[in-house]
Amino acid sequence: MLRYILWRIAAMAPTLLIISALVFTIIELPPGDYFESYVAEIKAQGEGVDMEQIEALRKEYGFDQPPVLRYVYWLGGMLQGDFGYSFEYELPVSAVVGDRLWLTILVSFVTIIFTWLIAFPIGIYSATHQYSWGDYGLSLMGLIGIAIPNFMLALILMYFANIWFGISIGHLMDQKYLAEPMSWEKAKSILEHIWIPVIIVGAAGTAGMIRRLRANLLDELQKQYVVTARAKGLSPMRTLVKYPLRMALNFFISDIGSILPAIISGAEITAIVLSLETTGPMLIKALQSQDMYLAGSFLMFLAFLTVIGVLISDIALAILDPRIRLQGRSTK
Amino acid sequence: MTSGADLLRVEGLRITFSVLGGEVQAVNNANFRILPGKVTALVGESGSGKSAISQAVMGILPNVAKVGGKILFNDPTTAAKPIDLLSLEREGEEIRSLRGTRISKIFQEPMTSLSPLHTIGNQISEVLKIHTDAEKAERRARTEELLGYVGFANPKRAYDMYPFELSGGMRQRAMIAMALICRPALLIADEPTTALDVTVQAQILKLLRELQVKLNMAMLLITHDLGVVANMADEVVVIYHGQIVEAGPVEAIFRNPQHPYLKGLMAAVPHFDMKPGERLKALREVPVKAGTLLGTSAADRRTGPDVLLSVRNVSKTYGTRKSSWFGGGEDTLHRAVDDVSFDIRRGECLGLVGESGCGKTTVSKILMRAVTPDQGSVIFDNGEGSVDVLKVQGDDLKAMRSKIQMVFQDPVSSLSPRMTVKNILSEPLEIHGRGTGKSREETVRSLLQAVGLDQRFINRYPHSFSGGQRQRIGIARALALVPELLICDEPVSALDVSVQAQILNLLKDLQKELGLTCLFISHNLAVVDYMADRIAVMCAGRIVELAPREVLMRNPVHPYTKSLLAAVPYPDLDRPLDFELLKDSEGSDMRRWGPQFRDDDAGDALIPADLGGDHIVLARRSVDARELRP
Amino acid sequence: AAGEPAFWEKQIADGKLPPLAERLPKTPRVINVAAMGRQPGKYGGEVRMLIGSAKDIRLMTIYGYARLVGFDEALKIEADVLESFETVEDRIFTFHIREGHKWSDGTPLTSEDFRYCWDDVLNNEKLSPAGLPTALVMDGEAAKFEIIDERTVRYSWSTPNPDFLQKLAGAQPMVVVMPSTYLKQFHEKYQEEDKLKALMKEERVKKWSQLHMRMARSYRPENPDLPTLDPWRNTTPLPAEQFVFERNPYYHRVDENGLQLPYIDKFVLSVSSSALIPAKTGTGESDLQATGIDFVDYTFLKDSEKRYPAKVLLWKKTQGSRLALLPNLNCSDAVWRALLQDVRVRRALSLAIDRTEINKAVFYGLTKESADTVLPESPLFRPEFANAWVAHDPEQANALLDEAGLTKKDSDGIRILSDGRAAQIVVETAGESTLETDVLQLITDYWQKVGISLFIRTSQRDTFRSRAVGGEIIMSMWFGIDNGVPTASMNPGQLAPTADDQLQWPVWGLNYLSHGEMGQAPDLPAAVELTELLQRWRHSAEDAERTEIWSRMLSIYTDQVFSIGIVNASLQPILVAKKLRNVPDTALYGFDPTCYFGVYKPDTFWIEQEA
Amino acid sequence: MTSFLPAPGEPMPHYVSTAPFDPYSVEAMTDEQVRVNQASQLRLMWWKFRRHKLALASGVFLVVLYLMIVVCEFLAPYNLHTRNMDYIYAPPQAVHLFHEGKFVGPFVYGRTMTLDMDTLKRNYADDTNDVQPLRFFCRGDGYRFWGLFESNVHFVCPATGGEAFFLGTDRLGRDVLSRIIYGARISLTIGLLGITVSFVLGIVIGGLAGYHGGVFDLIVQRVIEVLQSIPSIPLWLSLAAIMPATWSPIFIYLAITIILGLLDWTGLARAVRSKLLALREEDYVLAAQLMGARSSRIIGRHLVPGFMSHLIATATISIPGMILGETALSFLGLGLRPPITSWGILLTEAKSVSVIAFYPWLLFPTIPVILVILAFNFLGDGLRDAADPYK
Ligand SMILES: Nc1ncnc2c1ncn2[C@@H]1O[C@H](COP(=O)(O)OP(=O)(O)OP(=O)(O)O)[C@@H](O)[C@H]1O
Ligand SMILES: Nc1ncnc2c1ncn2[C@@H]1O[C@H](COP(=O)(O)OP(=O)(O)OP(=O)(O)O)[C@@H](O)[C@H]1O
Ligand SMILES: [Mg+2]
Ligand SMILES: [Mg+2]
Repeated sequence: MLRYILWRIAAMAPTLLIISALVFTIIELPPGDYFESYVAEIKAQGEGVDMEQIEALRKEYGFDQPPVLRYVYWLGGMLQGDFGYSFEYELPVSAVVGDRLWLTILVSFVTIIFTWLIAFPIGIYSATHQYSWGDYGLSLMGLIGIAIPNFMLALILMYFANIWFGISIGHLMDQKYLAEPMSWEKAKSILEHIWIPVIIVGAAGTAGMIRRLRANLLDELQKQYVVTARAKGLSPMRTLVKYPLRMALNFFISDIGSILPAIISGAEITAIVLSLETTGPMLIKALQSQDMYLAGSFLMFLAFLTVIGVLISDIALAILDPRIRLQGRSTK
Repeated sequence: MTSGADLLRVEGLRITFSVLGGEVQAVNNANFRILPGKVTALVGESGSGKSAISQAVMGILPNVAKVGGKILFNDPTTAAKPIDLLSLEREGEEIRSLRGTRISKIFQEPMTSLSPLHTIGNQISEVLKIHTDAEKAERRARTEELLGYVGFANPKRAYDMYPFELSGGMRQRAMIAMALICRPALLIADEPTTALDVTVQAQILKLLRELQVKLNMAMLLITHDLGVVANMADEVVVIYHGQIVEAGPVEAIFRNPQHPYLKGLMAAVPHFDMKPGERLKALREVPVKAGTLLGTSAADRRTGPDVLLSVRNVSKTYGTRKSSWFGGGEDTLHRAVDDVSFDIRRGECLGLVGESGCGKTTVSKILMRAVTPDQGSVIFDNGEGSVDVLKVQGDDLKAMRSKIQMVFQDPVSSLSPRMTVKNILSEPLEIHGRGTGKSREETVRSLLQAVGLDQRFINRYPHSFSGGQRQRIGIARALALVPELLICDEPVSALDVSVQAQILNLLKDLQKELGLTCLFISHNLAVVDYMADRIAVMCAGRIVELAPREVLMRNPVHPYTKSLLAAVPYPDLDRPLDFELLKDSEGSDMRRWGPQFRDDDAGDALIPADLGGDHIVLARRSVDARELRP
Repeated sequence: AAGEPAFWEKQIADGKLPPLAERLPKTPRVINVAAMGRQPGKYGGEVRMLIGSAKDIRLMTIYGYARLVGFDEALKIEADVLESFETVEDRIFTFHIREGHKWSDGTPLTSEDFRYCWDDVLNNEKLSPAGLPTALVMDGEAAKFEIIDERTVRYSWSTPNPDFLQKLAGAQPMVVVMPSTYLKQFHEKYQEEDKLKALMKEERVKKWSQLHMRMARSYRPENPDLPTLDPWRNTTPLPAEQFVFERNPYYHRVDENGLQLPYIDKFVLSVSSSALIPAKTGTGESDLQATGIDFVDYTFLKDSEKRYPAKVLLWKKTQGSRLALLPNLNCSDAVWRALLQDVRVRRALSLAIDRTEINKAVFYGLTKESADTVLPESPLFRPEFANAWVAHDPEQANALLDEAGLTKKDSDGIRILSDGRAAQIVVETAGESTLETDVLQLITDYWQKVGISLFIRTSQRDTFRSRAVGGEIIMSMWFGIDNGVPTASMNPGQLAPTADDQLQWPVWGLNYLSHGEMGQAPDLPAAVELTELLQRWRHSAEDAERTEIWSRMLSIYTDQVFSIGIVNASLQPILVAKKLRNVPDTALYGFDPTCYFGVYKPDTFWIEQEA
Repeated sequence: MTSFLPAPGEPMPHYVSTAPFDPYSVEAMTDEQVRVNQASQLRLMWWKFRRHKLALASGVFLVVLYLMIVVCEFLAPYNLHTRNMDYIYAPPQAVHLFHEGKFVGPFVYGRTMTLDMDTLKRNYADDTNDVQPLRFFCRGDGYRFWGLFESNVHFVCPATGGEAFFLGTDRLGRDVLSRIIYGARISLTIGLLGITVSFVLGIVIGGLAGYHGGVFDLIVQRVIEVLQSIPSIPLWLSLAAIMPATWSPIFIYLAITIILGLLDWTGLARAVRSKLLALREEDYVLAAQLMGARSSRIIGRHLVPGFMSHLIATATISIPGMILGETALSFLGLGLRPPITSWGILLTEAKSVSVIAFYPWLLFPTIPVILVILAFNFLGDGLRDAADPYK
């Protein structure tokens, strides 16, 4: 097992390399570059720009060099912990990202926990009480959650949260706390605001999870080993959790790798609508304005999360199911 | 208080299963009782509702079942009135507090009854966790102790093994341990020893006996092995088609069988004194129109070299995990098959018997190329040129697959749970492109008939069959392609003697008419004796003795073979097993074998010694053949 | 002291700040608030505002509108930071600095600051790799810069340079003065190398020029330490989601009562996504909001008046046309190019549009149907410009198209081009709101009736320019001329091909911009004439002549329908908190030339504190 | 029947049943059993499916819906682009049957609009004197049915000269109901294409990787890792940027959906793979192998069915994602554009708070979305049960 884990970690390096090349290509793909979009934006506001100044900047940042070289520089920089430079903010990427990263991770984790806390009990309930009113009702709720597009849910929740509870529109906290250090008040304000994005982002995932958990459990509930467990006198709940649920978790665990990235990128639109201080809006903005190193570093960060997630998922899968762990050794 | 004297009293029990297109009446007005500390045996035809009854007692019938009647349980440890188990809430507190501790069950199919994700130790000790306050360490200790009792050579290692790493018999023993660990007042044993070789079986029976005496444990023993019944039961209930046809004390049943079904059953038992060519008397004889049934003429089968399959020096080692997972590479190795060589001759039936867990299934899987051996060769030659089974690829492999077929030891897990019987049986035909859709359905129906299954079952899924029915589906599937070599791994273990007779006769007929070659693995020595031309005896991964049937039965040389024969239970009240004596016999404990058979570290390797007349026994190189003769 | 803002009380008491009298220039600029028809105010308070991105802090530079010279409300140039200035023939410009005028850090503003900017920044190759700003170069001749004395500087050319003062007064002003005392520490000429290195490291830049550029940027005041002359100065460094601007203690304007402007102590700018700004504005989260909200939000904002103490004003936008279709005369499709260069086609397309319906459906009838030209508020306005080819006359349009040779039609009634294709025009739009696409859908129907089919394509704004230059765009929807209220002394460049972002003639514009190095010179007579008129304007020093040139150009531009204007004088909602005083009820709203609020002097806005 | 059992604790008598015994006897089959006996597996599943009423209803609903999108020109009272400048942002109109207590058949009241110049709000009031009976199978807006032949017959039209907007109108005075009906065309078709692509890929690739394991699995796993690492939004942005400008919006959308489908299989593939990694150790797989079955058969017939519930659940749950996928695209300015419409587009048009506050009827398109999603899910439930041998 240890050897397997070490081996898997080693295998991450080439994967990340390939990903970095892909990411770079994706960012390079759209025609034009940051300066082009910068000029466009400035001009859209009716202001003038000095094209020669822009040309000079372009040289400054090596945009006259072939992409391959820039890729190598970027990669080399990243290996040394230098994530490049944001043109838009004229700051190193690491300085730009700042707090946003932590807020993103906060929102994501709260969302994941929310999803699980809701989805697991409901999924289990739905499977064990198939076709009961509870099953229908909860499924209905979840499905409605995914049938309404995120941005609309965001608008609706935001609007009514404002009208009914007087919560300020959008953002992760009242804006007066933005620059302040963490305090009780600030935490309260975050708590007041965070539920909206969490519900919105979590809604789709929760419903999906409920339905899939239910389906997988329904398959397992009939198996003979469940009968054996019942015959031991195990209570229905404990039986369920120890045996069929563990079996049914297979799908869930195999997907762990993409949960965090999925939540982070699924939250992008919501984050834009709600104007959250997370990385989502910044990423989209960077992509749109082709602030490439900023976008690139974000994407690499997401990729890194994914790769780690897949690793965790593979290891967890092996822990979960001995048949997978001992594959190739036991039978063949 | 009179009623206090029955531990379990079943009155007017009715069980119906609703299936698509109607209902199946599995049990119809069954009445019987079990006295405390006594054994009631439930015997009957396969599919007659025995397992259903036991499930009803435990309250674990599937949702599609409807139950009627009364099951009164009178727990001797509590002074309360008898409880009607059927009136209890399905998953309620009350019934749960009985399950596992007061009433426990050994399931018929040990493989599927165990969760593949948990070690057997975990699953067994869980019972203790639910019902006792024992600490973790204590639970482990008690579990290991019991694993030792049920015949695990290395209980510590076994504790951490997963079910799929165990042989069929070992799983069954794990199942037994699970049922016994809380010392129940009533043990329901559904075919508890079918996967065990006779020595281990004897050991288990002895253990059950002891517990019965020591703890006043009563037992509902469901079995097809009338030998076991004769040795264990106090009262016998005979069930046929869901109806009890005869019941009474064991004496009465064995000495004075009355009902035609019971008489037929008694008659169908294979015994060692059968004359060559004598047929078993099945309750229902299904005439086999082999040629037409299976679509191939037997004539062209008879040609070709004498040896159909030749196995040379195959070995297979399994690495066993250390209990910690970060243990890296230093696994301990376990030799499941150790330098095994033998030939299977064209048209013969080679019997393979041996201790549970000695590697029989592994050998058979190697022949099928389901398991790759570490070394050795397997050559298959049916006259169309010899093929190396372990190397063949592509179309040749596919062609070979159609010629060698296998009946799996565990019938449940070898049937796709989401395919109907029709699909399962027609699948091999589809794969090899035999026939049209219509003709395939025809074949399926005749196969069903041949193995004695009702046509009505054609659209049912495997889980809705009884153990024996499933086993027959497996047999039918293996026969569908009319293979040249059929490997049967315990093909009849779950069948009552009458159906068993029917199946054995079928195989015999096929053998005769089609020249079917057979490798027949079984623990039931009488059955092997009836079927086999030659018999190989395996112990601890090696073939210790191989000889023609009569020779082996009359003149066994190897101590292990001898102890096997000594442990056979006879369906005869006058020939009870002598448990005391058995304890003293050598069995599979090599240390107690004579020095000529022992593989000491002396560097004096064991080799197969030819005693002449096809009789081979594994002995030391230095030992003279004559010394081996008794 | 009397007239001292409470905001500074503590600092003054601590001795960190000198008293008001010492902070003000000897002759502060006195704004007579009452004379403007407003109410002189009181100190204090904070105004919250929402911005769409951190870059929008530049709005404060525009709103603050402290320039060397600036426009008054009538768009006449007057001295502001400067005490006074003199011009000779629009060639020689002499600037007088106020005595005792100080930067926001208390260092004095002197001619050294002009010199530093001229010698060490504008003429430094590393800091200005692109050379001098165009407004400082006239026909290839750079300005002559002289220091007359400590408080007087002079810029001069041999020919008139009418752009010079305009540029200094612009919303995004040309920079000719910089806080030299502060900036010298970032200049290689004045700073020791290792200290410079240390500073570069601290700011994480690789070159000192980058360091200087970053620290000296005044238009987008990202550097809180940079001394400024504006009424408010930024106190929040990047990156941030909220920026606090506080009053400049050394600001040079006072009201008639001797109170130092600005009245308002603080501006708090919060960054929000642009989509949220209307919603947040409507829920009382902004005290003064113009950016990020549009006409379509009016109903919602108006509704919020019921709940929040705010009122919504409607100002008139200065654009020549709220929406205009720009036929790309340089598109690479030869057939379309020929057609679009044919004035009859452009006129026909314009005539086919039912502007009344658009006005009614989309703008509640509140805009004016007009060609893309100046607004009545401009002295250059003439009704015939506005009415050129705007009547809804499909018949004439059909006739014109027939005349242009598009006589054949296919079964759907769409005209057939000379090469056999159907006459389909793909109109591209940046489509940030549905307004563009809605109007385009209406136009689709109108054009259908004259046998032209229209397809809408929305694309990213940033690729527009390059694709237009590349000729890929046949027609686009954008807004009309930027400055709809020009005076004759403002550059009429927007009417002639002068820039590559003029989507009706990007290639010709590029040619002008690159001094003939790239693109192509216009060959269409009308466009050529516009270019020549522009040249004449640049060399004229006479107002009368300039007015005449403007008229001529406007006449050509509208008659030739170089851009198909739809409606103009559209309205911009402005949300103002009830407590905020002195915000004019009606006004012109635009970047150029009114600098949004700028010319209305937000430093005179004040907050009525409740008792 | 009486019990032969002795009283508790008493010795057991020897009981022998006297019922007649014939080992060959079989119970006669009921007609039902005969039918079941002869049916094919598909038919059996259909019988089981039929028992699930809600699933059946959902199935019927979906079939009707898909039939409807064929004839939406006929069903919609107006054309997709018909505008009425006098009825901008008109709220839904109620259909009445009785006028002043008299039955007049379905009709709507005429309406008058007043524009409040202060708030710039349009206020509509029913004019109860103006009864406008609805017409059925009537002539209205002309259209070209499937681009083939001209027609102007509609199922329902407003009274001649009148208007009837059952679900209100949008900012250009277009009938929301008609747009919803037209929108179904795109929403119910293109998105499903993406699902199909990703499902086929996911099952095939995941199946092969899980079943074969080894090097193939290793490579597939790395590819999945790479693909999963690229979030969809940047991809959309890049793809949209490089799609040729001359492609029509619907084609671009189709292309993007398919490309997304081509990239979206990873999650499913991983789930399939890990499940198969476990399932392939089952004996029945071995049995099939020993019969000589090819991998495709083993995966398709033995392994995937064991995983059907998960697949069905995943499919039904990804349908909303596909129907609404375009909303995210449109949000970034990349989605479908007029003149085409879909439910997603209709919804994105309601992307400001003022819509929720003033024109909530523009949110109506969520209702068909919800219904379709529910229907697909219940249908999925029914299919699952039909395929479940234990039911
Ligand atoms: N879930 C089910 N659905 C439908 N029929 C069932 C189901 N379970 C069992 N049956 C039927 O009920 C009958 C009795 O089955 P049961 O398992 O009790 O037999 P058994 O006596 O234990 O046989 P065996 O000795 O072969 O195990 C059989 O005909 C079987 O086909
Ligand atoms: N997958 C596996 N991993 C580790 N050990 C295994 C595995 N499969 C079998 N073994 C071991 O190999 C030995 C032989 O097993 P096999 O199944 O061949 O026994 P068997 O002779 O068929 O016994 P039985 O009669 O009980 O079925 C056993 O000790 C078993 O524990
Ligand atoms: Mg059974
Ligand atoms: Mg075995």
